[in-house]
Amino acid sequence: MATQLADPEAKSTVAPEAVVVRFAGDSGDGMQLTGGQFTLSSALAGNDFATFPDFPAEIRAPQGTLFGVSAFQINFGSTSIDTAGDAPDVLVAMNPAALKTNVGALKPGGLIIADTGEFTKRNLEKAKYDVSPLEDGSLAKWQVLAFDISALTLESVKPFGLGNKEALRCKNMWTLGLALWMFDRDRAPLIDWLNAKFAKNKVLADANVAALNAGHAYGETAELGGHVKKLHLGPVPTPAGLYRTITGADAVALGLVAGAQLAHLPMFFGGYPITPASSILHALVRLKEFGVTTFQAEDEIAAICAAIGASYAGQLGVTSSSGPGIALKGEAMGLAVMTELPLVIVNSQRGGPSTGLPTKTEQSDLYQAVYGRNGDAPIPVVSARSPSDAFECAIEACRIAVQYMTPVILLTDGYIANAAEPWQVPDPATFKEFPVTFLAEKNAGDTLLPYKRDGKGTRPWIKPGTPGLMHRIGGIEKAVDTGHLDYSPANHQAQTDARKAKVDGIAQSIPDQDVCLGAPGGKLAVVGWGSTYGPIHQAVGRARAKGMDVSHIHVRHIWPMPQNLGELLKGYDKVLVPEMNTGQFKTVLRDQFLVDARPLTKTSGQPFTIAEIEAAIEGALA
Amino acid sequence: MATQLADPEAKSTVAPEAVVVRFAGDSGDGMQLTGGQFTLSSALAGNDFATFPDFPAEIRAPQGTLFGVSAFQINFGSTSIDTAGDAPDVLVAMNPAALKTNVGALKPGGLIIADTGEFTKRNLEKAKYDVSPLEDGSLAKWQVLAFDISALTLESVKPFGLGNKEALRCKNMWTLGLALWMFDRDRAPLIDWLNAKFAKNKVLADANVAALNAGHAYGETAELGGHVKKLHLGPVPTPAGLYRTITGADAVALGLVAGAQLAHLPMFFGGYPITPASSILHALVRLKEFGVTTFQAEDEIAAICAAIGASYAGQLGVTSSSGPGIALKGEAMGLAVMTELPLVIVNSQRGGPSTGLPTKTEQSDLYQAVYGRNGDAPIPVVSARSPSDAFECAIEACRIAVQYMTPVILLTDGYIANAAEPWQVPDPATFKEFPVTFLAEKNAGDTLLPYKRDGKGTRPWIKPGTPGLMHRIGGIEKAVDTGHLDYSPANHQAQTDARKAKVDGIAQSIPDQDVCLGAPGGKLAVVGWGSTYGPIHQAVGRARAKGMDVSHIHVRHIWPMPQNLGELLKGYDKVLVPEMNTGQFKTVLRDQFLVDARPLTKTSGQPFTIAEIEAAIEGALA
Amino acid sequence: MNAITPITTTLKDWETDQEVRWCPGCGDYAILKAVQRTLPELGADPANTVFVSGIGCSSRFPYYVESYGFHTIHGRAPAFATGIKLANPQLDVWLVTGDGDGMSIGGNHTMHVLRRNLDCQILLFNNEIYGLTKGQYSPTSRQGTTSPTTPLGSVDRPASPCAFALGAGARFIARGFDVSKELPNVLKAAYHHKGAAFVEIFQNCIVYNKDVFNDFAAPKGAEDRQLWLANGEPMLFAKGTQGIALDTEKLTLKVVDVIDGDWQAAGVIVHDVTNRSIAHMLVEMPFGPFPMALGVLYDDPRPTFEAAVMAEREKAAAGKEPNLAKLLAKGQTWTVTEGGPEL
Amino acid sequence: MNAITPITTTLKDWETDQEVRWCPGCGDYAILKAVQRTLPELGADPANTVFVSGIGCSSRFPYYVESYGFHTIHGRAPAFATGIKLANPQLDVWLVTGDGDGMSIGGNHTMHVLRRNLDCQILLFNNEIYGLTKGQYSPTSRQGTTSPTTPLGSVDRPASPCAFALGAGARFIARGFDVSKELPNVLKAAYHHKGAAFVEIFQNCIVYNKDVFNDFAAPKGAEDRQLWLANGEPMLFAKGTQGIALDTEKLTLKVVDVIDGDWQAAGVIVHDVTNRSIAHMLVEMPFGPFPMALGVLYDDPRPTFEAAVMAEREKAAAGKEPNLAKLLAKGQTWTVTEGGPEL
Ligand SMILES: Cc1ncc(C[n+]2csc(CCOP(=O)(O)OP(=O)(O)O)c2C)c(N)n1
Ligand SMILES: Cc1ncc(C[n+]2csc(CCOP(=O)(O)OP(=O)(O)O)c2C)c(N)n1
Ligand code: SF4
Ligand code: SF4
Ligand SMILES: [Mg+2]
Ligand SMILES: [Mg+2]
Repeated sequence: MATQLADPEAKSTVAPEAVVVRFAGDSGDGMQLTGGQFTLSSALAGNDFATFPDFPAEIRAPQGTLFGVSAFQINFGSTSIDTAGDAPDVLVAMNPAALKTNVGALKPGGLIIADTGEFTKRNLEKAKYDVSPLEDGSLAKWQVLAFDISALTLESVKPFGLGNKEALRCKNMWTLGLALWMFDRDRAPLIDWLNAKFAKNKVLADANVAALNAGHAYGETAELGGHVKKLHLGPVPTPAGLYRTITGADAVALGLVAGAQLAHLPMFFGGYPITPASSILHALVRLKEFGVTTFQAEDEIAAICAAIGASYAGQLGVTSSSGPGIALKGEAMGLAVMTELPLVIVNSQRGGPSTGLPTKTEQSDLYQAVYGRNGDAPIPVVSARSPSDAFECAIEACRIAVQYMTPVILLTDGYIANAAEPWQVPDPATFKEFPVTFLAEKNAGDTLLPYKRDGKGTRPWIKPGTPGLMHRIGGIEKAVDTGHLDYSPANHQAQTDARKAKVDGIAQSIPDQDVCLGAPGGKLAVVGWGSTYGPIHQAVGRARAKGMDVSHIHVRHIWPMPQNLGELLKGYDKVLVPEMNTGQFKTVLRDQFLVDARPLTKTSGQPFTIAEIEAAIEGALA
Repeated sequence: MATQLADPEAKSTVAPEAVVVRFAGDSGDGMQLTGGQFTLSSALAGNDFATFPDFPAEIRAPQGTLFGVSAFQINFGSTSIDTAGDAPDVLVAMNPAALKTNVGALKPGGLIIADTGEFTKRNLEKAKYDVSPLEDGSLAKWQVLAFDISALTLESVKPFGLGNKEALRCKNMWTLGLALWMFDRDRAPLIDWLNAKFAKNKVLADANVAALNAGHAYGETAELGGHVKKLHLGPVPTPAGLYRTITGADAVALGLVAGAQLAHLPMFFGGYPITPASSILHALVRLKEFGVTTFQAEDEIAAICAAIGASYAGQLGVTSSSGPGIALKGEAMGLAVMTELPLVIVNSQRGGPSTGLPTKTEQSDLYQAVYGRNGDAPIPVVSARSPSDAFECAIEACRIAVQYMTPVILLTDGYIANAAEPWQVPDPATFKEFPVTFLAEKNAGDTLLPYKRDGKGTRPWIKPGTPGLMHRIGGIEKAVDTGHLDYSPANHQAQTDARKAKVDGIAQSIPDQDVCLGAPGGKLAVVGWGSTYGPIHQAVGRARAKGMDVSHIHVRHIWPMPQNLGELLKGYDKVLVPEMNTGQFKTVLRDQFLVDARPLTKTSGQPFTIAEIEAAIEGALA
Repeated sequence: MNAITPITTTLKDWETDQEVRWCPGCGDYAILKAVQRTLPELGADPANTVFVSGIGCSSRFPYYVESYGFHTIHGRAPAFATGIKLANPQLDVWLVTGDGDGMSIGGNHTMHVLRRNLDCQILLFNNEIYGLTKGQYSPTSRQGTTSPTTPLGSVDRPASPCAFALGAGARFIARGFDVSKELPNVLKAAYHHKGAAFVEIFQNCIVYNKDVFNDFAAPKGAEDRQLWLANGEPMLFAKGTQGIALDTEKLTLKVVDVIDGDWQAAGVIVHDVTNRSIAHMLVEMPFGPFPMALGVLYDDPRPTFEAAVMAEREKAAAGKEPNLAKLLAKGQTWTVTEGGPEL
Repeated sequence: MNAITPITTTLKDWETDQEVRWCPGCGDYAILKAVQRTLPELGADPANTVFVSGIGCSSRFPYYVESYGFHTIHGRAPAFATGIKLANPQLDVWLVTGDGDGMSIGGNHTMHVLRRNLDCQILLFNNEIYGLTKGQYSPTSRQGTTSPTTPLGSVDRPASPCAFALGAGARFIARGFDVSKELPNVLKAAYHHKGAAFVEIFQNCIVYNKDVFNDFAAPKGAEDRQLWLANGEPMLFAKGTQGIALDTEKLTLKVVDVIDGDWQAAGVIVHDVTNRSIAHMLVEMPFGPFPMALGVLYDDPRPTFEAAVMAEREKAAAGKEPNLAKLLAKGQTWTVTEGGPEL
């Protein structure tokens, strides 16, 4: 739970268990790096945390402009953290544009730290300020700590003889130093990191370390407006073990690698760059030693087709994209359905429709995932709730794909892809293997039946190159057992039924739906999927703390759904489904279970805040 | 209502109000032509009718093979006809393969007319018969009229000195002659037609006429097994007026032309060949004088993009395809949603998934139409129930597209595209115009606001070439009013809401849902959409005749749905939704109205029979 | 709709009120300025001009030109342009695309718009990289290009946009680069070519592929590394001291020294923009051993697609009256009267 | 997996039990037979051979060859082939496509598989029509082709598959036709070329585009209208009485008479399959004034894509141990113990 920091008027009686800090500056100011290092420092302090980087859409927007602002928010604390926090307690604004675009989100009474050195006439103009907000009283409802960080940084790195531009680049380390002081953090790991990072340029290393120390010292010695004080957030009780930070994109990449290994298969990854899906490809190109072949195709269609080709040839085919690219893959997904080949399709959802908002997050591709193909073409859909959960979901997608010879869609989103959270590094020895067996000889006496189904309705996987098992497959309806072309009515009926039964049957291999907070029945269930996990969980927690009868159910398996889900939902008077779309998952729930699932929608390209969901819970129970 | 013909054991006491005849032969035997002319003759006899052509998937399959059989079924009668009939009363089998593939559908006691001249050893082998079925008693439950049509034809055309091959080509006319005799039809119009068709080749004309006459004479004079008798089905009471036969493909083409004219717009049609959608393109290329530009693009993506380009430039953009091709258009549809340009997308559905069954019919692209895009991208969906209804639906799609500046999907299917039915030619003077106005000057004083919405939520249509209205649009989220790029949260929320509200609001411009048979409330509603109209209507009619409390509701507007539909459905105890898919429309109904709509599914690539639906009705009411 | 008298505009008239959002120093700025400078000289009418683009940094172009603009989807700009031009052939259509947009996902549409010969100008900004998606290698990236998707260097053989365009049947091929003073002239030639005019513009992505074209584009020594082609002029460079001649044995081009300006003696080829064989050699002429061929490499017009479509539409419509009532009543009709149906 | 000793098979071994479903008289039958006859001669192994196709009459091909076969979706066969070959470079991959499949919807993938130079044989059956969808004109249909979508004749300028392939960077270009006796030799050359081998096979669609190739393919007078190219041999035809020479002025090819067999005197070119300039001229050599260029037009191998990808994968993996536990624990880690977290 995030609470207010250093607000003399704060009415909260709770001790600050968590704090939300947002670093905002020009794209060139290194805010993502600052945030990343502050995150590591939080991890080392034993805090739990969640982060939310918010990039500009432009590659490198002109300096000082409003659309060129890059921000990084972290919520950290001595309690369990599920979201990047609703409203920041502290805003670090490196220039007027950063202040303008971010101050609105700051809590009343929150703290603004601003670099006056950047509040020049020209920068104010670029940020469309007539007068400096630091001077016109417009920031009255917040505390303002404005001082010339630029000058202080220049001063601190003077001994190293850097050029003005280079010297100013150390501003972010100065600021980080100050932040470390504020939250009583150890500088040593950061200094080590800087020395490693600039190992080839001692001067730069020293300068950055000097800036860091200077920022820290400034906090230590300066009179920071009187009421800002050093704050120590203790460690959150955490199981012992090895931890790391992980982003959703990395988690998907690692999960896919693990999944392929558990299946005893090499992996083929066909991709085409698109924000925010590219980072999965970027991660996988560096993992070739794990039997990963990556292929940057000419487009999304070629990417999925090559992946299907690789699956046909006996590897685990994977493809990944975001909404518009996934749209292009629809036809080929149908072929994978018809040929019953394993395939994992990852969709890192972004704001839509069309090109939409490439750098913003949304959950609006669920319809596309569940329903978006021609013909009756059922495809299982798995969704990740958080960066670390994405690792498990990727493995699960691989498992379903190879055990059921089917394409599987894995849904993540822009928020999960970029956000980082602490992750207890799992021990692969604890993973359950699902090794694949290829057909080695004819499976019906003298005859090969490529479409003979096993108890689960799955056909055999037959690898070209295997002597004696030559056969032909394709996208035209296949005859039962033989897989020959067959247009006959009875056969099409039988195969349509068989494909549906196979996918429906996957439900038997997935765990029953649990209630992650609350009771299996009651007045209200808040049912979520994907990255809304954090805000829903917090909101339900708060509501329950206030005594409300509300539970949180978070669905990983969007299609097919857990077998008990229908019954479970019928145990509640009301069902509320918060989604970052106009109400897509609620369609699936209403269709499948005929429960009156009510949507709570948000399509602003921003994650839900806890408060928004809390309000909806209160509304539903009012 | 189809009933049994000439069955001595027939228990039916009803007079034969309708008869179902199926002509089946080799692809080269001219069965579609025979069927078409028999259809015309039925029309002239004043019968109502419905037809169902069933082609082989191959272009020109080897002669005599099972997969090379081409069939044409017609249901005609002195009562209202809605389907091509469940089971034929008469099967004309021009060779063993035709017999084999079609006899299963024949009613018990039905009549088989077979050409013994084609029951050669070689042809029997090709049809996988060990012994001739005409001789082994395997056809015992039917009446068989087997005689050497080939020889009789050769004999009849002898005077004209044709080669053997050419002479045998007249077999279909001989057979048609016999059929005309059986149903007491006038030969004159057919003779006129033959003379016109072969105007350039008098000998062929004479030969065909001679064959026709010979077939007729054969019926008149021969002892046809004793119990086959001439049968006269009187005219169905029909409003006076001009009539023609129309297929669904032609109806769509004509409806689009009419729609463009009613909008006062030239039409641009971008297409790429695909079965069964191509025929719409084929029809439109011949209508250039109606201001139609057709463009055969390099693929479906280019086809829709060119159509959007044309809409942008001020024409009515239309594109058409079938499932796999529609899948490829998904990304571009999103752009049309975002840029809010009018566009009509016609999907002639075929059997899926993937390449599936290109020549068979199915309704399995409803999910794709309603939900199949990335992002929240609502698109109105209109569906045609029959060939003649397709005309009106095409006009309706055009109306919605231009009045709401939105892409619209029109769903037809392979059955509607190919089937023919009588159509009373409408008088264009009775059509309601919906002329388009392009923006001529700035719409906000000195400012142009390309995304300023009117009362319906529609933005103005601005044609490039208009002085002073230069502006830029694209697929990135557009700012309210100005249409500039805008990634801000509030704006995305506002525009997502506005797009949704606009499409939802279309419901205000569509008629309330009617009950096409039965009462607005009761025990059971059978709710259909698209080409299931015929069998549902007949089945509900029969069930009601038996005293059951069941009504038929047929929905044209799949999205948004008529405003009263939810209430209407709630007036029934049960809702049954027959669909040629695994239950797609029922998802929409359950989601939107939370009614327990139960699916009756069929995915064999064949239309429902009346009996199947009747059985389901009985089951539901049992 | 087309202005009869040429329109008088200035550079300012072609600037929009939108903030230009490329990286500072990006080559796109220079191309934008070149276009905005050239349009007035062409007498172009903003109201009659449409800029169509796909997706990429380059494809943001339309937002900055005060004309009609359509920023479409990735790779499909040629198809949109085709619809626009067929709907209104009076419009001046400019198509802006990138090496990713036009050669990767959109290669097929690029091919077909060239084959059909739609009258438009196709500006392909080739920075040999995917800029907008943060620097992955593209189909025109040189072998060994390191990028987020090719940390060890790319292995694919790069495509040559001009060779591809020629193979696709293009009738106008030209090359320029972002900061070149000659770019406006190249644009003018493209504009004056009736039909699809394909222009490859090398463009410096300073963030992800900085200065890859410096070899020939850097001002210093440019003379020696740029071969500016002009119809009817000898293929000379290095201040006239070197030229391009034909090795008639190997049937390839070769660089020859020109002594005392006597290029005839050295066998230097006189550029004929209508010679397709020369065009093939020029588009494939490898930079390094040879200078970079720039300017108009090939220009041999053929009838345009939209003209043929219009002509056919007119022919088809000739003498036919668009009477809807008659159309609906076509085919096999019969009349139902009180007495029953008749033909 | 690859057989070390060549496999002995007969034509019969390459026939499947599926009924062949092309129209009687379709040129596809002859091509099928030619392939089935050639495979045994190549020592190919059915178990190690994959036929991949798109959609079209031609793309039904895999069903009739007793090997592994994948009948995919329209236009995308090159992408599937790429995945298959990268997953298992040991496989012999044959790609069968049509003029619609490979040049219309699939043009971009055709381009990229050629550019990347994937080791496979690409057989493009060019019947200048869409057969399967009942006869619409295709991108290779000649101007004026009447079809259901062009009742007054097509207006688009046709694409030339070989010119397109060369522009896309192909390193092997050959031509043949369905009933030609030489077709097996062309197929063999394609098979032996390491890399993407592009073979255009003219194919008679007797239903929708009957005999369009008769001009040169009809047996009568074939000698005069077919130029069969052979590396190192002079470009002679018409029983050696005519040949192809270079017009050095216009830089184009010309037909010359050969007197008494003295082709040198007539300036007839000796075919060099590695000469790209000649290849450009041959692929664009217009039939009519010239004979139809057949056989291997161009053959100049370069390293293959899959080899480069494999090599890079090995380089990247070299010395690295694929330890999943270590991989998961990479990056910025810390340990939480009883005493709290530490680096
Ligand atoms: C369907 C689709 N796929 C992928 C993307 C992501 N994408 C946007 S631009 C681009 C490449 C741009 O490269 P290029 O055309 O060279 O333009 P540049 O940015 O280099 O100017 C890609 C892959 C997209 N927007 N849409
Ligand atoms: C996505 C998609 N679009 C269109 C079609 C319909 N279609 C099937 S084959 C074909 C063209 C075939 O032409 P070609 O490749 O020349 O093959 P041919 O039949 O002439 O051998 C088309 C348009 C399809 N199956 N899938
Ligand atoms: S990324 Fe490259 S191409 Fe894109 S704007 Fe920046 S410099 Fe220009
Ligand atoms: S339609 Fe043409 S290409 Fe297709 S099978 Fe028949 S003859 Fe061959
Ligand atoms: Mg680029
Ligand atoms: Mg073809």
